[in-house]
Amino acid sequence: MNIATVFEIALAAVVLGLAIWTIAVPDTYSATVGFIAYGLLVALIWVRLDAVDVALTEAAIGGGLGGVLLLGAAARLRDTEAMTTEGPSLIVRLSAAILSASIAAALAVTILLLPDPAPTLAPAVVANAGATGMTNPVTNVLMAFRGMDTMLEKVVLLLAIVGVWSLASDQAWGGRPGPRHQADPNGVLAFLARLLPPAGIVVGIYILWTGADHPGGAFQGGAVLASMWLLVIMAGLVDTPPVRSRWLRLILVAGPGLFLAVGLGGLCFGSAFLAYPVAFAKPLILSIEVAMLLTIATTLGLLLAGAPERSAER
Amino acid sequence: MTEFLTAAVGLILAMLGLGLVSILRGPTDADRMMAAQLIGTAGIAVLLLLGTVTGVPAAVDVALILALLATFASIAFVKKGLSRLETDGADPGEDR
Amino acid sequence: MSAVTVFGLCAAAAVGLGLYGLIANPQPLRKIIAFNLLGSGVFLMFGIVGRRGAAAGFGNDPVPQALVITGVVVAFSATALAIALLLRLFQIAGSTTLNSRAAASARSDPSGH
Amino acid sequence: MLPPAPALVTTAGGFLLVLSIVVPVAGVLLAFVLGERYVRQVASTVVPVGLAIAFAVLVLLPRSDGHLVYLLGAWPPPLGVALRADGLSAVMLATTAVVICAVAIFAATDFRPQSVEARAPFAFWILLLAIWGALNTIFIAGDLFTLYVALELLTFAAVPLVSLDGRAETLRAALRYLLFALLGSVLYLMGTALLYGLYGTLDIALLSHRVNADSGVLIAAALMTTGLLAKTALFPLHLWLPPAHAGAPAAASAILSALVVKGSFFILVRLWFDVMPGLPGLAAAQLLAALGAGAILFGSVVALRQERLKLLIAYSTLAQIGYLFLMFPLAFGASGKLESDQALAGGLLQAVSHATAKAAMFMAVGSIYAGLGHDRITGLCGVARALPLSVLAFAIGGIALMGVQPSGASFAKELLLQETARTGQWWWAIVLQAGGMFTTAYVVLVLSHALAPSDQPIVLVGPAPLSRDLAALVLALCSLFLGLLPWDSYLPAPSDAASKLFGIDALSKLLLPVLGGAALAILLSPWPHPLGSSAAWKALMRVVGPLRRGCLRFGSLIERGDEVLRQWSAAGISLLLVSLLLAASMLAAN
Repeated sequence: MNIATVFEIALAAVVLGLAIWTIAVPDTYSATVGFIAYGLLVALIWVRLDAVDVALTEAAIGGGLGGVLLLGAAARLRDTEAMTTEGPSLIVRLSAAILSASIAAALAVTILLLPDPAPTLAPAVVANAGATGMTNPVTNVLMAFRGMDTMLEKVVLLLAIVGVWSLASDQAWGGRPGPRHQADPNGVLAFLARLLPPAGIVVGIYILWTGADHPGGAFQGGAVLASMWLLVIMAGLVDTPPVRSRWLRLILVAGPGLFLAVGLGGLCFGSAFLAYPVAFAKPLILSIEVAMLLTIATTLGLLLAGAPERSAER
Repeated sequence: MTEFLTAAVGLILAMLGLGLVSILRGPTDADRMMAAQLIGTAGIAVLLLLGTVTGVPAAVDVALILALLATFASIAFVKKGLSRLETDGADPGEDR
Repeated sequence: MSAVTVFGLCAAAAVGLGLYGLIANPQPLRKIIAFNLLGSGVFLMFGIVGRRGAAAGFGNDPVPQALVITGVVVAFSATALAIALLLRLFQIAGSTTLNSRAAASARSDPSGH
Repeated sequence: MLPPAPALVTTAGGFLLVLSIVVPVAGVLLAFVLGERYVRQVASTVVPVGLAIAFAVLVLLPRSDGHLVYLLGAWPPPLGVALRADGLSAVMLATTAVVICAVAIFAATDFRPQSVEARAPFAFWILLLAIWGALNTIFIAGDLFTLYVALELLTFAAVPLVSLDGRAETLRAALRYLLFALLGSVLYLMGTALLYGLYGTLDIALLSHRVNADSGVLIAAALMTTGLLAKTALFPLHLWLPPAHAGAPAAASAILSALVVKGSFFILVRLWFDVMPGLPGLAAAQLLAALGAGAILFGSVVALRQERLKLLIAYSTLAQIGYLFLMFPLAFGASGKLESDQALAGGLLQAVSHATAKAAMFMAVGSIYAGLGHDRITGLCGVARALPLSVLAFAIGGIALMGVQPSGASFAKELLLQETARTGQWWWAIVLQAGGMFTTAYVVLVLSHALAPSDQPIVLVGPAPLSRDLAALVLALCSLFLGLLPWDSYLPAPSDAASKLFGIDALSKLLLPVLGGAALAILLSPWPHPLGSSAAWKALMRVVGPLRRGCLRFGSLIERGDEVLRQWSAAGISLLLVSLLLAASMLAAN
């Protein structure tokens, strides 16, 4: 057993310990904190698996923004814990545990018995990389080879926004999402909200830009930008925009809209829907990614902010 | 050199695990939230070492994101905690 | 024991824990957290599959990586929608139980028709 | 219906497949930007275009050898994603387009954009278009992961529809639906990961040529099947369906019940018949059909005990979903190999007729609810005089569903019965007949209340626009005449089967379910009948009284069982049990 394996076992043990803590601890708030820690550490596993693109996504969206979302809900729902009814009976819990364990065991066996040599599409990705002018294979898969999935997934994000907004009361429709945050304008929070975002914005754009050739991309950059935006909102320096705003809606559909338009351009003038002409592939993909960065950052921020609660006038 | 660095990573992880045990048990929420900070700093250290050991320079980018997002999570926690104090006290309208 | 074995077992265990938490925990928020755990276990399975398919100079097959990135974003949107529903339910009904009968008995008037 | 070889080139007319996805999606984006005031105009532009595309596919398909293929971005699988349409896809595309069109007409008055309260129409029209885009993607996507994204798209569009009116009850229903559907899609995704690990592709046509009876494949198949069952709400995984479908606004219920559950069902059909034809084996298929039989029993009996019409229809959807799963064992021969496509044709036809009939029934009930201000079944007396068209649409939809010639349901039942005779699985013939009787029972029950005379004239509380009733009526008539359409160019159904739909023979086949259904309605419904005071009724009761009491006790037992199964933890445990049982039976068969 070499030292790398020891490290891997230690990492897996810490991660699993956190997972067990997250499921088993009685207090919901503690479970949320446990999940944030879990999500951030899973990013290390992804680095270890040599999937840095995913590590960036997992750290930014899985642990970071997702964790903050859960944390906010846990803080709001804290008072309900006392009045919740008692959990399911011991028999139910025991049978659930046994059945879940058998599914996990079946999965473990299947994963360990996967064929060797493993089938892979990596050579095919390399062979076709020239068509887009980008060298980050994951970006190529996301934007070119499986562009349809990426576009539909942007529509999923938009539908999540529609779904969250549709929960507003009729009076608050069109208004600003989430509560109005107030903070001491000279306090430490406002100070941090002025200090951190410039750096964060640079990082976000850097992550997008480097995504053409190295790990990174619109999702990860968008998540960083979203967190900076939310930081400024939480410090009370700016307010969430009213959902009625036409500009806001334009930004929210910019990513999928441009994607769709470029795709249709390929259908009308090029070889196929979502096919990029080789000469313009890189600039086209980059411009779609820039639009997606804006869309993703805004969408993620608004998903965290929640349903419209206050009319826009106030 | 590689072995040494990997051992250092293992040591940090072990310390992290121990730290998590004591922090997550901690009596108040503030203790628990220190976990995110701990993961932030320890995770960055691990990532930087790991990037060197395995020759994955992009691990530095992950460390960068981890730094930003762990800070953000802590701020979100402080904000929620503060607002809870306020709602318990005088101003129930804010940050419900 | 290679990285694939260690993390493969870790992924399977996360799936098992997530399934258990989703079924056995009565609170909706805990179910949502468990769903995220479950999802991360499944994504790790993709990571294992990709790691095994390392070839052509990549340490991980890029196709599963792209699938995971798409999946993470979908899972995040699902979490956001579920939490928005949960918070709205709490705002209106004052409780978050998913059990409609318990909710009906908790309040004196059964709403609706 | 395995294609002879993986077709890896775009066929002429393949661009129609792209358009069938892009047009609704573009509608969603446009409606979102243009906002509350124009959302209905966008929808009313997109709906006819989409309808035209669906019918163009229908026309073009037989001319291009029964297969349309489009390679997205001109990248061939396994690296790229292909869109493929066969006869099944074309039929489902057309059905979806017709139902969406009818629902759009129905909803045009309900969700009219107004200046003050613009939230509901905004969400409704966008979600309607999104459901359409998601379903079209499901019907033509040739890649298992694209199917996953489409499945999630469908869920994300369906869940907010449930809670559109914002009451606590419907929010709770929506949350249950979302969480259970997410559990289902994670299971599906697990199977996808395993399949990629085994074969390095997720393309359906390529997979169908690569799969072999590996234990990993079977575990993946079991997980994916279970996940899809959870999303289809097959008994005992139905906890979310009744409250969600009964709580949504009428137009939304029509879509959810008619179309949304068919999406995951369709993927299941693809998985069993195209990705791994015959691999899951006869034992697993029998298990699916057994769950289907359970759904018919529980759904029908609980439906007959409902007080509210919308809940009755929701439970009837549960029973009809069970009916769809009877085709699985019938498609397998004794050797455990896939032998017949006729059962598949029967099952698909049943799905189509249920889609049209159930949408019509939900819309009719929506009109009745809007007119009366309630939907209590015992308070329906005299409604046939007050809202004749709504009741007529409900009646025709019900008649089509119970399998009266020449409806699609009767044709489907005929096909499936032939298969039971061919494969010697007589027990499923009994279930098929019983299913028809149960369907008749709840239709008869509702109609007997609605047609009964009322002492005092009914006061309508809401407007009853003609367009709403007409939309429901047209859809119901569609379902009634489905059996006359030339199915053989799309589905592997014998073209002469339709001619057997008339004649003395057919009449006798009709009488059995009607009489049986009426008897079941009398025996199992606990509600006092409007004619309960008449002398004939009392005489009848004297004869069947003890039997009826026994049946009612049985009914209440089933209802209590249903309540237990609809507990979250019970449903979750059933989910895991079903997946393990499926895996075990598949492993045993291979």
